[in-house]
Amino acid sequence: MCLGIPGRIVRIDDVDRKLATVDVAGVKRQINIACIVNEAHPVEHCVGAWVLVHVGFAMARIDEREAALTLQILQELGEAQAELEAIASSPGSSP
Amino acid sequence: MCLGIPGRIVRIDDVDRKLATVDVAGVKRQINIACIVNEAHPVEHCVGAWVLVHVGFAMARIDEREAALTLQILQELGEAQAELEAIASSPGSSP
Amino acid sequence: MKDLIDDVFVAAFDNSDLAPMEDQARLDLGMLAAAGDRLAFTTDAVVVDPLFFPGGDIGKLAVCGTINDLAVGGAIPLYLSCAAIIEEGTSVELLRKVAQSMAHSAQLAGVRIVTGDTKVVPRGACDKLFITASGLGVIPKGVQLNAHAARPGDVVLVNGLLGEHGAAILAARGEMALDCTIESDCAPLHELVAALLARAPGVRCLRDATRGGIATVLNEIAQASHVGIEIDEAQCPMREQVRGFCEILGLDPLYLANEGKLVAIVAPEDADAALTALQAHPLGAEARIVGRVTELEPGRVVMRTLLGGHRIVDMLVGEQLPRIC
Amino acid sequence: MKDLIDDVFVAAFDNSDLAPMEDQARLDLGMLAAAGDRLAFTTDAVVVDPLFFPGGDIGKLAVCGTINDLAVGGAIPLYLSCAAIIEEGTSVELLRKVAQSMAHSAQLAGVRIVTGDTKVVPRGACDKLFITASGLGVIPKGVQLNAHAARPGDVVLVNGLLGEHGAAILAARGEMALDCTIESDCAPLHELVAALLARAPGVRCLRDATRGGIATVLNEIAQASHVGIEIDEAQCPMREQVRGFCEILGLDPLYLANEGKLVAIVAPEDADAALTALQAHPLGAEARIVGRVTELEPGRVVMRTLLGGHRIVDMLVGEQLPRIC
Amino acid sequence: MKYVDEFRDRDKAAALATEIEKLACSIEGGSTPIHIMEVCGGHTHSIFRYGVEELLPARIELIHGPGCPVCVLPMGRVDDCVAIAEQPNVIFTTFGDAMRVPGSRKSLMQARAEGADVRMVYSPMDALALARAHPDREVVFFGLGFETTMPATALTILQADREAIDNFTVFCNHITIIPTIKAILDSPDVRIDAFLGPGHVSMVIGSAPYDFIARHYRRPLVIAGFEPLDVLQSIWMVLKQIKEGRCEIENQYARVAAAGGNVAALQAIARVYELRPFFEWRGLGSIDHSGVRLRPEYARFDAERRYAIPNARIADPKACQCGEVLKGVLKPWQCKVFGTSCTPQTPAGALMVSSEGACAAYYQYSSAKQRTGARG
Amino acid sequence: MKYVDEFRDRDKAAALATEIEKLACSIEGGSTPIHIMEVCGGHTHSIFRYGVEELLPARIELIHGPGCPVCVLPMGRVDDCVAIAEQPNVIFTTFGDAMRVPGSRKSLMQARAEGADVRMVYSPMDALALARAHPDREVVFFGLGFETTMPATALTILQADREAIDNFTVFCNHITIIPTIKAILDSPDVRIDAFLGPGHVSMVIGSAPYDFIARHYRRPLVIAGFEPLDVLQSIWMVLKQIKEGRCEIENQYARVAAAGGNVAALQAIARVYELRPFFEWRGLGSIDHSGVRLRPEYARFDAERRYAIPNARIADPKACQCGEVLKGVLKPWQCKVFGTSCTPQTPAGALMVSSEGACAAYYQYSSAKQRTGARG
Ligand code: SF4
Ligand code: SF4
Ligand SMILES: [Mg+2]
Ligand SMILES: [Mg+2]
Ligand SMILES: [Mg+2]
Ligand SMILES: [Mg+2]
Ligand SMILES: [Mg+2]
Ligand SMILES: [Mg+2]
Ligand SMILES: [Mg+2]
Ligand SMILES: [Mg+2]
Ligand SMILES: [Mg+2]
Ligand SMILES: [Mg+2]
Repeated sequence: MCLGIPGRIVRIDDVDRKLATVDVAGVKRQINIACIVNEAHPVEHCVGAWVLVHVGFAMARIDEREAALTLQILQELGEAQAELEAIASSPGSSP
Repeated sequence: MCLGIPGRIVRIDDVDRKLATVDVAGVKRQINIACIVNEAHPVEHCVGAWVLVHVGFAMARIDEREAALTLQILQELGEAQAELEAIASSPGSSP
Repeated sequence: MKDLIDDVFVAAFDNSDLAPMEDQARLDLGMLAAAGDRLAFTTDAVVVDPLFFPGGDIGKLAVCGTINDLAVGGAIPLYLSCAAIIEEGTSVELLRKVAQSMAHSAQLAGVRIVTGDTKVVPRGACDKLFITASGLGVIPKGVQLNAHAARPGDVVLVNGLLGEHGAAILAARGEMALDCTIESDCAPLHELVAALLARAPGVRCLRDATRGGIATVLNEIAQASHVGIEIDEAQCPMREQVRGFCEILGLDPLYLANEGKLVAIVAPEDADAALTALQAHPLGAEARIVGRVTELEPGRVVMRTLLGGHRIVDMLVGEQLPRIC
Repeated sequence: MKDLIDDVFVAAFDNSDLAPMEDQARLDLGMLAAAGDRLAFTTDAVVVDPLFFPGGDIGKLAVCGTINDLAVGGAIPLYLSCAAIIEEGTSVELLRKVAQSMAHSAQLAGVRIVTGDTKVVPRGACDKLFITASGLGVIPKGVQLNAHAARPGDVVLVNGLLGEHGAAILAARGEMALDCTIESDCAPLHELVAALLARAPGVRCLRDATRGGIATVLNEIAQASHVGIEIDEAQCPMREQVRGFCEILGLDPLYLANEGKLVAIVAPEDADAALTALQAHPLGAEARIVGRVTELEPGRVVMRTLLGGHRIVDMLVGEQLPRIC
Repeated sequence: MKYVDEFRDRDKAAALATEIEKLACSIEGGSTPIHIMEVCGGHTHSIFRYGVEELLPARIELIHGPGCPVCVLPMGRVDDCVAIAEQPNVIFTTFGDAMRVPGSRKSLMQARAEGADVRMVYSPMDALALARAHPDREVVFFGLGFETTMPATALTILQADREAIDNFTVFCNHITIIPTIKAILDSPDVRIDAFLGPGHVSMVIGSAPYDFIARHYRRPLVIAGFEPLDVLQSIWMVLKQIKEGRCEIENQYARVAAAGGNVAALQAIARVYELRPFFEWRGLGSIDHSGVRLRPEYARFDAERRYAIPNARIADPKACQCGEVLKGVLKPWQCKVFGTSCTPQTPAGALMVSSEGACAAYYQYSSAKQRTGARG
Repeated sequence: MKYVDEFRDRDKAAALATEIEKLACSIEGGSTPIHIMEVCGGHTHSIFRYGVEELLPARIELIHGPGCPVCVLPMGRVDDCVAIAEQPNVIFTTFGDAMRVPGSRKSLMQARAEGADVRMVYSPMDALALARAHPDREVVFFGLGFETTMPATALTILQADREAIDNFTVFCNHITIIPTIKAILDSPDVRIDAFLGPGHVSMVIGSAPYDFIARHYRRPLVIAGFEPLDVLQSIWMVLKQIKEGRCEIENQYARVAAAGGNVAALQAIARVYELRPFFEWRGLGSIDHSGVRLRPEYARFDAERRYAIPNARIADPKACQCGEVLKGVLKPWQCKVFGTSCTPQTPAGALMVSSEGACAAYYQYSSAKQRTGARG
C-alpha cells in the first residue's frame, strides 16, 4: 500500500498554504509540504530538498546519508561475493 | 398561421379531462376536445366526429353540409365551364 | 467490458474473411479485378435515435446505407467494415442485438463484414451507440453512372413510396406523441440496381434519397448536371399515413429521409424499360416516373403542384422542424 | 451548419479522387492490381479526449492509426475515408483545424482521403467530435505477415520509446494535474515498414502497439502463434519522463498506448538486418531487440524483470487506473 | 384525406382560375392592379406551396399580410426566450416555428446548441406533461400565436391550475390580429382593395370582429380556408364583391368557421388573458391593445413574473424592410437585402425565417423570374 | 530516477540472493520453511512486479499480509460509497484503486457507467479543489488508506476548515494496521516466523508501535522499503536475526522512515481523527480499534453524518477464502475459487481486485507452474 515516490522540490508556490512543486524524473506536480516543514526547515528553504511523495503530500525528507549507507552495504556484499567468485574461479583454486 | 388539420375522433380517453384520440389519415394522437363539447354534445358522444385539430386541441367540428355546399359550388363551376368548352369546341360552333 | 464487446461483434460477424487477429482484412485483388475495373469505396456514420425503430435498427441501417451508397455507383457491394462507438453502461444485450442485425442484414445482402473496431467512451460522451460502416464494391466495366450525366429530356424515376424512414424515425422518437404504423423503408438496393442496369442501359445516374429526401438528391443532380428538373407532385408516390403525418407537423415529405429509395435519371428511350425493371422487383413495386430533366433554370428543381401551379423545390436549409403555423 | 461542415472537410481534403458529388469514390482496379495481389481494408474509430494534445490531434491520430493498421499488414496505404460525428455547437474553427490536420497528415504520408461523411448530433449526444477512418492499401505479392507466424527463436523488436501516446493523453486531460513535456509519438509507420521489409525478409509479423500497449500486442501474437514470448524489462526503451509519470500514478508503461510504435517478430537470422533497417529510419532510431519467442508456456508473455526475476505480462483487464497503493 | 384532398383538385382549380380571369377582366379599371391582402401566413404558405399565383391573372396582386406570429415576433422577445431558456433549471418548450427566429445575440436553436434545454412540442399540453414528468425542473412554455392558439394555452393553464402544478409557466406572447389590420388600413401608403380573412382565427372569434373593415374602411373581406381551392374560391368571391360594388364580410370557410366562433374557446380566452396596453410587432412597431397577457389570478403561471427577463426593445436591423413588405408597400424581392444579406440561412428580417414569411416563401418557392422582380 | 534506480539493480540483487541463500542454508531446522509475512500490499506488489520470489531459496515462504486497504474493504463499505455517489448532486472522488472493488450490487465503476458522477483523483487536495470549483455541487472524498494516507486527508480537512468550504466532506475509511497484526498473531493457526514492516506507515508512525511484536510475540521485524532491493535486503536482515536468535525491530528503510515518524503528520492525525471502537475488515471480521473516524469538531466534514448511508454488514461470499490467505494459512492458489469463479475480471474476493491483492498478483504475475500449486 501507499505508493510513494522520491521527488525533488523545485519551486515554492504558496508559503502560507505550504504548496510547492516537486519534480519526479521531469514530471512536475504541485504538492503539499506541511509535513516536512518546521522551524528548523522553513518553507522557503525547501527548494532542492528530496522528499517522498504520497497522494500529493511530501511525507518525509529523504536522508541522503542513510540512502548511501544502505547502498554501501549492498555494494560491499556484491564486492565480497565478486572476490569470492574470483578466488573460486582462479586457476589455482581447488574445484 | 395556425396549421389546422381535419381528423376524426376514434376514442374517448378521459371524460373528465376531455381527452380523446383523433385519427388523421391513420396517424393517431391524443387531443383535448374541451372546445367542441357542451351540453348538446357531451364528451361521450364525440366518437366519429370530424374536427379541426390545432396544437393538440379540437377547435371546431367540421360541418359536413357546409363542406358539401362549398364543393358543390366548385363542382358546378367546373361543369358550367366544361359545357362552355364543349360548345366552343363542338364542330358546329364558330371558331 | 471491452473484450466482451469485441467478442459480441466478432462472434456476430464471424466469416472467413474476418480476421480478428489481424489489424486489416486482406482481400484477393485478382478476384476483384475480374469483377470489374473500378473499386467503389464509401463510408457512412450512422447516429440514428432511437436505435431500434419500426422497420429496422441502427445495425440494419448501417449495412443497408453503405450497400446503397455503393449500389448507386453501379457497384456490386462486397465487403463492409464496422466501427462502433459505445457509451459506457450500454447493455451487452443491446449490442448483441445490433451486431446480429448487422450480420443478418449483411448475409441477406450477400456482403461480408471483414474488419471492425469498437470503442467504449465514458457515460455521457456519446448517446448509447454510433456505427460507422465503410463499404467496398466493384463497378463492372462499362457501367458509368454520374451525377453530372443528366440531360434535358431524361426522365426521373423513384422506386417507391417516399418519406417513410424519416416519418418512422420522428414517430419512434415519440416527442410529438403521434401514433402510427409507418415503418422505415430501410433495404439494400443493390439487386434492384443490378436488375435496372441490366434492362435499362440508358440509366445516367442513380442516387439513394437518404437525408434530405428526394428534394435534396434532385437538387444535387440538377446542380452537378447543370440542368433543370421538374417533378409532378401528383406523381410522387406516398403512403397515406406519411401524408397525414406531414400535414399534422407541417413537414414537407419531399425532404424526409428514405433508406430504401433511389432516384434514377434515365435517358428517355429507356424510360419504359427502367420503369418495368424497377416494378418487376419487390423493392420497386411502387416505382413511378415522377418528373423529367429540362433545359430551364439549370441547377433548379421545380415541382408542378397538385393544383397545377409550380413551386421551387430548394435545398433544405437546416433540418425540418415541426411547425404549427 | 451541416453544409458548412461538409464544406470544411471537402475543402480540406480536396483531391482528384474525392468526388463530393458522388456517394462513393471510384478507384482504378487495374492500378491497384498492378501494385499487389491483395487489398488491405481496415477501420478505426477515434474517440480521443482531448481532441488536441502534445504531438497531435484527433485528425492526425485517425490518419496515422489507419495507415498503421494497413502498414503492419505489409500493405502500401493508398486511400482513406473519413466519417466525422460532431456535437451540435462545436466550433467550425475547431473542425477546420482537425480537417486540415487530417489533410496535412494524409498528404505527408502520400495517401488520399477519397470519401467521407459528417453527422451532427444534438448537444450532449457526443463529446465534441469522433472520427472514424477506414483505409485501403495494397499488399505486394510475396509479403506475408501474420499474427500466427511467430516461431520459437524469433526475436522481438520495437522501433522506439514506449508509452508516450498514452502518457501524453493522460497528462493532457489534466485530471491528475501532472505537468510534463511528454508528446504523443503519433506517426505513420508505412515507410518504416517498407524499409524494414526491404532489408529483412524474415519479418514474420508486425503489429502497431496502440491501445493496451506492447503488452497487449505481444499477448495477441503469443496466443495467435501458440508460442511463448519473453521480453527483458531492461531492454524496453522508455523516456525518463514516461517512467516517472508511471511511477507517480502506479501505471505499467507496457500497457500504455503508442501511436507510432510497432512490434516486429523477426526470424533470428534477420534480427540484425531488421534492427539496422529500423534504426536507419528516423522513426526507428531508438529501435531495440526487446525479447524473443520461446517454446515455453505457449500463449503467455513473460518478462525478465530489472531485478532478474520473471513475471507474467498478462492481457490487461479493463483500462489501467491510477492508484495510490 | 377527407376534407383535404377534395380541396386540392387540379381540375376544379383550373375551372376556378378561368372564372377568376373572366371576373378580373370584367371589373372596371382596365389593367389597374387589384390588390388583395391575405392577412394570414397560413394563406401565404398555401399560395406558395401550391403555386396559386400562377393561376391568377396578372391584374390580381396578392399582398402577404402580417398574419404570421413568428414573423412579427420582435428580436427583443426572442432574447427574452433565450434568457429564460438559459436559466439553469429550466426546460424551455416551444413550437418548432420559433426555433430559428434570430434574437439579437442568438436564436433558441443556437441556445440549445450551447447547452440550454430547449424542447420542441406539438401542443402546450405536452409542455404540461413534461412539467408533470419532471417535478424537479421548471418547465416554461412559449405561448405564441393569434386567437387560434390562445385557447389551447389558456386551457392548459386552467388544467395546470386544477392540478396545482407549480413548475409550469407560460411566456405569453399571444397577439391579436384586429388592431393590426386597422393599423395597416390607417397607414397613408396602404394599397389594399380587399382582404382574405384568416379562417382559423374566425373559427375562434367568428366573423363579427371584421365588420368594421367592410363598414368603416369599405373593403370586402372573405373568411378563407387554407386549402388552395379555398384560397382560389375566396379570391373569386372577393372579386365578385368588387365587381358588384359590395363590401361585405363573407365566409368561404363555413365548414369550419361558424359565424359566432367557438364559445368555449372564447370563454377560456376571457378567463385567462387580459389585453396589454400595447405590444411590439416586428416591422410594424408598437400597436395598442394588440397583445394579451395572463390575468393576475394566474400570475403564478406567468413566466414574465417568475423570471428576470431583459425585456429590451431591440430595433429592427437598419437594412430590414419587413415593415414595408408587411404593409404591402414593397414586394419581398424589392427589399434592399432580399436574397443578398437576407436569406433563409442568414435571415436579417423575420419574414425570411418562417416558411410562412413572405420573403422566405418567395425565396424558396418562387421561380428565378419572380426573384429578379420581372413578374407578369 | 534518483533513489529509485539504484534499488532495482540486477547485479546487487544477485549478490543479495546469494547471501540470502547462504543464510537460509545455515539456519537450523534443515528444510523447514521459514515463513516471512510482508504486512504491506506495497511489498506484495513489488515482490510480484520484480519476480523477487524467484531469487529466494525454496525454504523461504513469503506470506502476503493484510496491508492493502483496498483488499480489506468490506462490501458493505463499497455499497455505502455507491449510495453516496448516487445522490443527485454529489461528485464522489476516490483514488483509482477503489473503482473496481465489488460491492454487493455494483462497484463505483459500474455506478459511474450508470450515470453517477464518480471521479478519480490523485490527492485529497484535488477533491478539495473540485469543491472550490463547483460550489453548487457536493464533493465527497473517499478517505482510504493506513497511517500513511491519514495525514493527507486530515490536512485537507484542516484546509477546508480554514477556508470554510461547506460543500466538501470525507467518507472516512482510514484504518490502522497494528491491531490487525496483533489479531493475526493471536489467531491459533498462525504460521509466521518474522515480518517485513510497512515502510511508509513507519514513515508516519515511526518504529515504536511494533515493539510489542518483538517483545511479546518474539518475532523479528524489519521495516522495509519498497524497491526490490529494499525487500531483498530486509529479508536478509530478517534471516540474520533468526540466525542470530534475535527478535528486534530493525529499520532497512532509514532513508525515508525515521525512528520517531513524522511529528507534523502525527499531530494532524491526532487533531482530526479519533479511534472507532471497532472496524470491519474483509476476510478478517471486526477488529477493535482498527479504524478511525472524524472527531466531533469536524463533524461538518463527515460524509457519514451528512448522508444516509445503508451501513449494512454484507457477509463475504461463502466460497471466498480471503481471510485464510490473509492470515497465511492458505496460499492464494489454494483457495477453492482461485482462477475459476474468482479472477481479476470477476473477483469474488477483495484479494483479486487490487493489483496489490495477493490473489490478483499471483494471477497476473506468477507463472502457470505456481498457479497449479506445484511450487518449489
Ligand atoms: S428580405 Fe429580409 S429584411 Fe427584407 S423584408 Fe424580407 S425578411 Fe425583411
Ligand atoms: S481467490 Fe478470490 S476468493 Fe479466493 S482468496 Fe483470492 S480473492 Fe479471495
Ligand atoms: Mg457514404
Ligand atoms: Mg449514405
Ligand atoms: Mg447516398
Ligand atoms: Mg482498432
Ligand atoms: Mg446518454
Ligand atoms: Mg483498425
Ligand atoms: Mg488501429
Ligand atoms: Mg493496430
Ligand atoms: Mg453520407
Ligand atoms: Mg459535451
